[in-house]
Amino acid sequence: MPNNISFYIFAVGVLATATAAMRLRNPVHCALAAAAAFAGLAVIYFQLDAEFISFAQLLIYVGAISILVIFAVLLTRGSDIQPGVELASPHWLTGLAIAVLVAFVIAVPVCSSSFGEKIAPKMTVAPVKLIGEELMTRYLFPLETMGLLLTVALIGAAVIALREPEESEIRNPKSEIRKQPTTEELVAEVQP
Amino acid sequence: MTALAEPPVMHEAPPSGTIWRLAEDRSSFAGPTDDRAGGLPDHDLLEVALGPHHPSTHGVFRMDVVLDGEEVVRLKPVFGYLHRNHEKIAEKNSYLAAIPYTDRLDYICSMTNNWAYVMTVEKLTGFQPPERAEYIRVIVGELTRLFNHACLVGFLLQDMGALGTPLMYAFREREKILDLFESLSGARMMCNYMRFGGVRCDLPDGWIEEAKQVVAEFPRFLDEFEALLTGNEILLVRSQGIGVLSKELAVNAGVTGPMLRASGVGYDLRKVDKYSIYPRFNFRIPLGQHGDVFDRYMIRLLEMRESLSILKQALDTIPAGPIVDPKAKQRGLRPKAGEAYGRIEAPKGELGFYVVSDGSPNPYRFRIRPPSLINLTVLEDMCLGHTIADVVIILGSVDIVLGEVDR
Amino acid sequence: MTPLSQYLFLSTLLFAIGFAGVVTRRNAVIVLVGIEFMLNAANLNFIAFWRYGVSGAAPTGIMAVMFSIAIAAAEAAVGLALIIAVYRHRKTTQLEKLDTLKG
Amino acid sequence: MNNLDQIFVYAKYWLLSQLPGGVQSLVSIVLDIIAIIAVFGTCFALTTILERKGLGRIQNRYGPNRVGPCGLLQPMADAIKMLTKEDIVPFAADKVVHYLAPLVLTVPIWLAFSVIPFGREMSAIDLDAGVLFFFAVGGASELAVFMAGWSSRNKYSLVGAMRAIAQMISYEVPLVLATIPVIMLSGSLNLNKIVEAQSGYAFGVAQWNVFTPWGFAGFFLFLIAATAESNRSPFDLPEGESEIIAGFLTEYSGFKYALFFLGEYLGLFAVTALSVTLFLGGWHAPLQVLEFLPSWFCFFVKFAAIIAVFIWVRGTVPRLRFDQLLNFSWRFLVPLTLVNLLVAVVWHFTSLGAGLDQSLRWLISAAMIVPAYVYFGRALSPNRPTRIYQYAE
Amino acid sequence: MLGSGIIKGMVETARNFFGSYVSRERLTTVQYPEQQLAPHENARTIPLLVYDGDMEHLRCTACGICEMECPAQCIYIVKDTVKKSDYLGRMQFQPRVFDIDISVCMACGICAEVCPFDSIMMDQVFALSTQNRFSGLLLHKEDLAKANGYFHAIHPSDAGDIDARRDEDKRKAEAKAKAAVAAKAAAAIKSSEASAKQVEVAA
Amino acid sequence: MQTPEQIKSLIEQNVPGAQIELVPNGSPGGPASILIDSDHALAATTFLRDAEELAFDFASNATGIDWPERVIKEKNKVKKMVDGVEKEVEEITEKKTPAFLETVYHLYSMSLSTGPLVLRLRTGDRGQNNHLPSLTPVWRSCEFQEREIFDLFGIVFDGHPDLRRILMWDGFKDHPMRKDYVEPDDYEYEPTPHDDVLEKAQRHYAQEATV
Amino acid sequence: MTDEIARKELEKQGVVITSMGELYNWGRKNSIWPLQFGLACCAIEMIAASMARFDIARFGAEVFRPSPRQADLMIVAGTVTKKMAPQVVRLYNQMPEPKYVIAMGACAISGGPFKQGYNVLKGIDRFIPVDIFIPGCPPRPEALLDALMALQKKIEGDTLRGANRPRHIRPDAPSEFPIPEFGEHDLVPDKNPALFHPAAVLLEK
Repeated sequence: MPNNISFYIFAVGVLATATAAMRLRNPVHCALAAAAAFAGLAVIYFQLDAEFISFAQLLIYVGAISILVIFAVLLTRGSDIQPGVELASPHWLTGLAIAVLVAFVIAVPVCSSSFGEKIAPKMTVAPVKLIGEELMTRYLFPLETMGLLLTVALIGAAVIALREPEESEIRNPKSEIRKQPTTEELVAEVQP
Repeated sequence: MTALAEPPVMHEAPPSGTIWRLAEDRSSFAGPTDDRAGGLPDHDLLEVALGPHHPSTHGVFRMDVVLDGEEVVRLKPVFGYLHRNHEKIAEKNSYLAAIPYTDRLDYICSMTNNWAYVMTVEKLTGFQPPERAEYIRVIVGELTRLFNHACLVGFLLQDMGALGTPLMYAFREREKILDLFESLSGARMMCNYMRFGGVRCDLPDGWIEEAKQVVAEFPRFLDEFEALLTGNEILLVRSQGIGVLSKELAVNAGVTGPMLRASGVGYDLRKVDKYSIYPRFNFRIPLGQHGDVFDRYMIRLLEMRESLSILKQALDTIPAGPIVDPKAKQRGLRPKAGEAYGRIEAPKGELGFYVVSDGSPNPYRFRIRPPSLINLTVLEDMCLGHTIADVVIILGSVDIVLGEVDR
Repeated sequence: MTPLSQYLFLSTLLFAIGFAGVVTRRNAVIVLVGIEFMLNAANLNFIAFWRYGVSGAAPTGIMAVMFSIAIAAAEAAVGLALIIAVYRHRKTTQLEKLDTLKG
Repeated sequence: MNNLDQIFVYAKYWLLSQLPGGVQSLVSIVLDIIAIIAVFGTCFALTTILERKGLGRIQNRYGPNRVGPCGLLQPMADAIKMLTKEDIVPFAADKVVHYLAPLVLTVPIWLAFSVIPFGREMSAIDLDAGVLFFFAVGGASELAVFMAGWSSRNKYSLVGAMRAIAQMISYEVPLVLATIPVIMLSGSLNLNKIVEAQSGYAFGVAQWNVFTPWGFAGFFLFLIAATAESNRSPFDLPEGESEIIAGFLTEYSGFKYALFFLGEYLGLFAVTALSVTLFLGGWHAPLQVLEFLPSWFCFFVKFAAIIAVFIWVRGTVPRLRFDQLLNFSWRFLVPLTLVNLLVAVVWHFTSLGAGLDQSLRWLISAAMIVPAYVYFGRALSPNRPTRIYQYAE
Repeated sequence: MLGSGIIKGMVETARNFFGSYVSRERLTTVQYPEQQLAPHENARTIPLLVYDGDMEHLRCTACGICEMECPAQCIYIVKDTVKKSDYLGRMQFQPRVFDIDISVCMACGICAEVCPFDSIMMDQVFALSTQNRFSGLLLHKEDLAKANGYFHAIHPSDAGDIDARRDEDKRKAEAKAKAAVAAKAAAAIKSSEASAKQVEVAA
Repeated sequence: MQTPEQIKSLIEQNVPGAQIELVPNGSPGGPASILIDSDHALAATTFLRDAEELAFDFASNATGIDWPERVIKEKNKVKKMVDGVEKEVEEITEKKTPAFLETVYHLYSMSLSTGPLVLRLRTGDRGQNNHLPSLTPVWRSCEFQEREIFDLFGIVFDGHPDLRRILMWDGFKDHPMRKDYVEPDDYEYEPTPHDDVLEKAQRHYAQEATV
Repeated sequence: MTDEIARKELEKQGVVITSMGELYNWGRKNSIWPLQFGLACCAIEMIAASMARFDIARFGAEVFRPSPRQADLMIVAGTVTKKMAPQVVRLYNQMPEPKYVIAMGACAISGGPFKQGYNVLKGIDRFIPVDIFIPGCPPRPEALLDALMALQKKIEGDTLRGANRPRHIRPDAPSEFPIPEFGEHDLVPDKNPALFHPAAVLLEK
């Protein structure tokens, strides 16, 4: 089944790039791999007939968040790629063990459930219009809240990231222009 | 973008008595501090070397720029990539042999270079060029000024990223003038036309008529040029208020030519030194008020119109007669020991030659005072606080030719 | 057609990868990326359950994911701004060095 | 007439009918892809040569005219040379990323063409969220530009890439905002439906969006934003030759450079095609009397006209400075597109049985958009008095 | 109003675009290999050596003035060992070697200006590109020598003036020679007469 | 404009201790130049710039001249008693001038439209004693020109804000505009063998043969 | 022979290509993108050649690339000083193969009139291989067009196999050349002896 095969291809791709994003040394590579993982997820959403979400995922995760991450990496450059610096945190082994445990804990119920046989029903409604209608009716309040949240977040981010004025540190070279000696001063210099 | 609707209005003012007046505060002459031992903010500085191969440095010129973000905090010009030892070569060769080398100084305006040099040697020897030769010199000199300014505006727009259209139009007109030069002197660029006490050959038949036609058609080109450029909002916003040069600093730093006049100092050697036969012609000196890139651009456009007026007068009144002083000697010239400094108003500023003779057939000391180099003294002062994109157009507005800067 | 469980496994693994990244990496920016992976794993669950749910029902899963994406965007913006602000002060993004609340 | 109009559609179905049913859907996709690549590949080749020739004419010269008839084989020669040129990867460069960048740029751009209706019944996929899809795949180009600039390990490249990203992000906002009125008033994100909504003729003239006040303003705002989005002059700062050599392309040579070149032109084509679809009625003929023309012909005429305008602008204007570029987006384009949104709303509600005269609707809309234009235009550069030049005698 | 300046500029470029299809003034290209501009009579590129008649009658006398005055020092002359008679009948040296290194020559024309024998003149060829740095750019006497007819073709008025002057010189010289011959003859007659007289006296 | 003599006396009045010499100029109508001792140069030039009646605000040209040690032979016709008869005899006197480097400044006034005033400064010799005061603090226009003089002539300007080589590269050792500068031997000796080049070539190839 | 003529005729229409090698040569020769790089006086004439009167664009060569990575042709237009020479060599090294060099003007060929100068490199062929030399000071723009056509002819004549195949497809031939360094008096080395073979010296007089 082509759908099935392509799902596995993309699933493996997503997992591989996500692992790369978590394991690579250079943070820029991590960010790029993460972008690839997000794009792969978008394809999987598309296969699930959620095309609107798929495009939104591309637009926001690949087009915006990845770029933000890259900018953040570049703005904080130099702190992580020196060869001497340890990549992982000191307790990485414990962390990894917990992660495996978590995966195991979630995977067990999935295996034991009957989801394996569940087959998707045939889609009948084109969802984009539906989404719009739902947003404007049932989800109007959350939508407004989300708008507010985004606005606040944007302003907040801008305020946090604004460079604090460091007047005391910056010496403006323009204000440091040497004074031109006057005739008297020069004469005095020459004739002590 | 600007809300400026109509192109700048030109307006005549009555001639003022003084050329300029020194302000009381003289603190701005000294350059920006050269503080390698600190003094610059230490965060996020980016050092960029623009050149020597860079599309906008007009040849082989380098600027070591230190950027704070996009803002220039230090700029050191580096010269010498076209240092061709003009002075040394001229000191080894005869006086006559130096003339073709002067062509290659400011290789856009060979005629005015010739002129400055032969004028200096005339001062040294006392040769007196005849009237017709003086007229021819004025005509070719002003033609040179025309296409130099046109090309400069073209290059400036190229630096602003205009894909060469203005430059193409400028070169279209330049070709017409070069045709005139070629039929007169035999070469397009390196004319080697002037001689001590005159010029090398007389005008060919019909040359005056051709020149008159070129001069008559030129204003139409200028109008088109202005329609294309002067009102363009992008040009205005890119050039106004950029690279401001104050009067005081300009004078103290020896800036000359259109750049000085854009800063508001009406110092034009054609009026001040009254050399050659310029006092006979009626022309004006346009002055800027702001001293920024836009003023330098406008001053050049306005100067072209004045040059056209000189050309019209000169072409109408050129007398017949000899073209070279009969006393003058070209080959084997051995001036008496002495020295002379001659200077003319070249299109780029004051071009001076300083020749010291010790009585031998070659100059003992041969010095070129290049306007381009000395105008660059204030480059850093003009660029500080602007961005790299501005640096490029500020440099473009200075009008340098590396052959002259490095010699 | 792919069974639902495959999506859930994918989601589980993605979550675990993200989690592992969060707990093992030292660079704050990468930790943030790990958090985004965990969010995405949840989103995938929402979409999958919606898709395999009752046909023609209200698109609740899609709605949840939409809001989740929006919140992720806000989170990324604020989080990264914070990291940059901290970096300005401390010249590092190493998390274990950022253990005091003093600026 | 109808035959000519649908000739490509019929040809495709005839071809499919010759094949066994199992592979038909696959072959259909492949055919669509081949068609898009062939058409826009040719467009790319033609545009490069016609641009060079057109710029030549603007500049009083011929332009390339010696390779093949009238110089039309010039792009082929360029392609052969580019393909066979040595591919230099700088020693310090990040090899993998350097290699991937041109692919990441070029591949998604092709996807964008799949939702554009090039003629009646002629769009590769009829996506419900077509406009969203278009912008979503466009997002990858930012990433590609960053990858190119960063992996080259060259100051100019990095500066160029950063400029490009900042520019693309800033101009995506007005680009999308200029699209929104169209989506609002057509009630769909589906590009086919948007074209559908612009069908019909009033007094023999088509009812395109551009013939409404919000559409007219929106069209120009969209075009300006599109110019910037595709890095064309006067917004070609990322490659500003006079400042930063060739921007993020500085270290690219040979085939990879050609791919970037291709990607840039494809991006230009994509936004142009979108602008035709959104504002110029897609494949509809401009006048009722011209309806006999094949729909794809109408589409490509409009397409070519807009490309010509891009070339014309490129031959005329200098480049903006970077801060001016961002200011222009945030202080001029974004507010104006928001005002335009308002105009569209007013236009929409005045038509709903308010019984207003058509000219009055125009007047109201103009009264909103023109003062805003003048106000924001002035606010961009205050205090610029007319200059006066004096003469010293 | 914002944008008016740009639109004005665009009108200007559009005028040039459409003008290029109708007006020669707006399409100034000369398509080089097929079309060529008529060279100006004064135009100069590299030097040439003029000969009258055949190669044996180079006007050059190997005097070395051009070699000395050449600012770039690109001329190299070696005198021949035998003298030949020139157009005035005077015995002159000719150059055995006359090389010009056009990879150095700067086409200033000073050599032509200082040549007292109207021998070295300026050519108008410019398509001199070569793949060979040394042998391709060192022009020998054979490459430089051009017939007077060629010189007439490129610099008609100069050549005319020079020829007229040379003809005049030649005529004068011939007249002088004739007069000299006549005088000699007369003197010879006189002297023979005188000697005859002496003889007579002696006799 | 004041004559050089007047200017000389004006400086002497206003800058106590300044020693000024007038250097004549042999060219027709050329102005004489004034030679200032380097100790008082800065004060004198500042005075020249700031004095109301002089106002030399514009230093157009600054350059150096190299004067190596020279023997000037002067032929004088001297009346002498030779063998009791007064005869005019040509006598050759040899005058040795010591070596020095010189800088020349051409000053103009933009506000008064006067000029030029030619100003000279001389170093003690061409070796160690090659220091001169920099006039860049007085006129910015000297900045690059003095760097150039430093580069090509080797005059060290005290008080110059940024005295580095300007035309030649930093590791360069010579001062090429000096009269005794020897150029690097890098001709290929072909195909312009002029006499001096020929000679040089023969030496060069002889040398190469031995190596 | 008639074959040849017929092919020439067809080539005028710009279509007929008989082998891959010829296609390769045809593509290379018709798409020569110069490096945007001017040194001195000749650069002005080079610019003039790209301007309306002469229009180098007709040959498809108006695409002056500012970055050496995208350029095919380096027009060394003007005097190469010793201070500039390392840069020129570096730029040449940065260009991808196949790359060509035109030495435009006397100065670039041999130092020209400035040959006597102490800071002037006596010919760029001391450090990089030059394909075409254009004498003149400066050469007319037509001369540059002529040289471009000569270069095209040279490319056309390239065979891809055999002993005289062009440098860029010979594995033993270098594509990068050592960059000279600044010495105390001169460049070190002052020429690349592997590259520069002056003709036999003319020592008589």
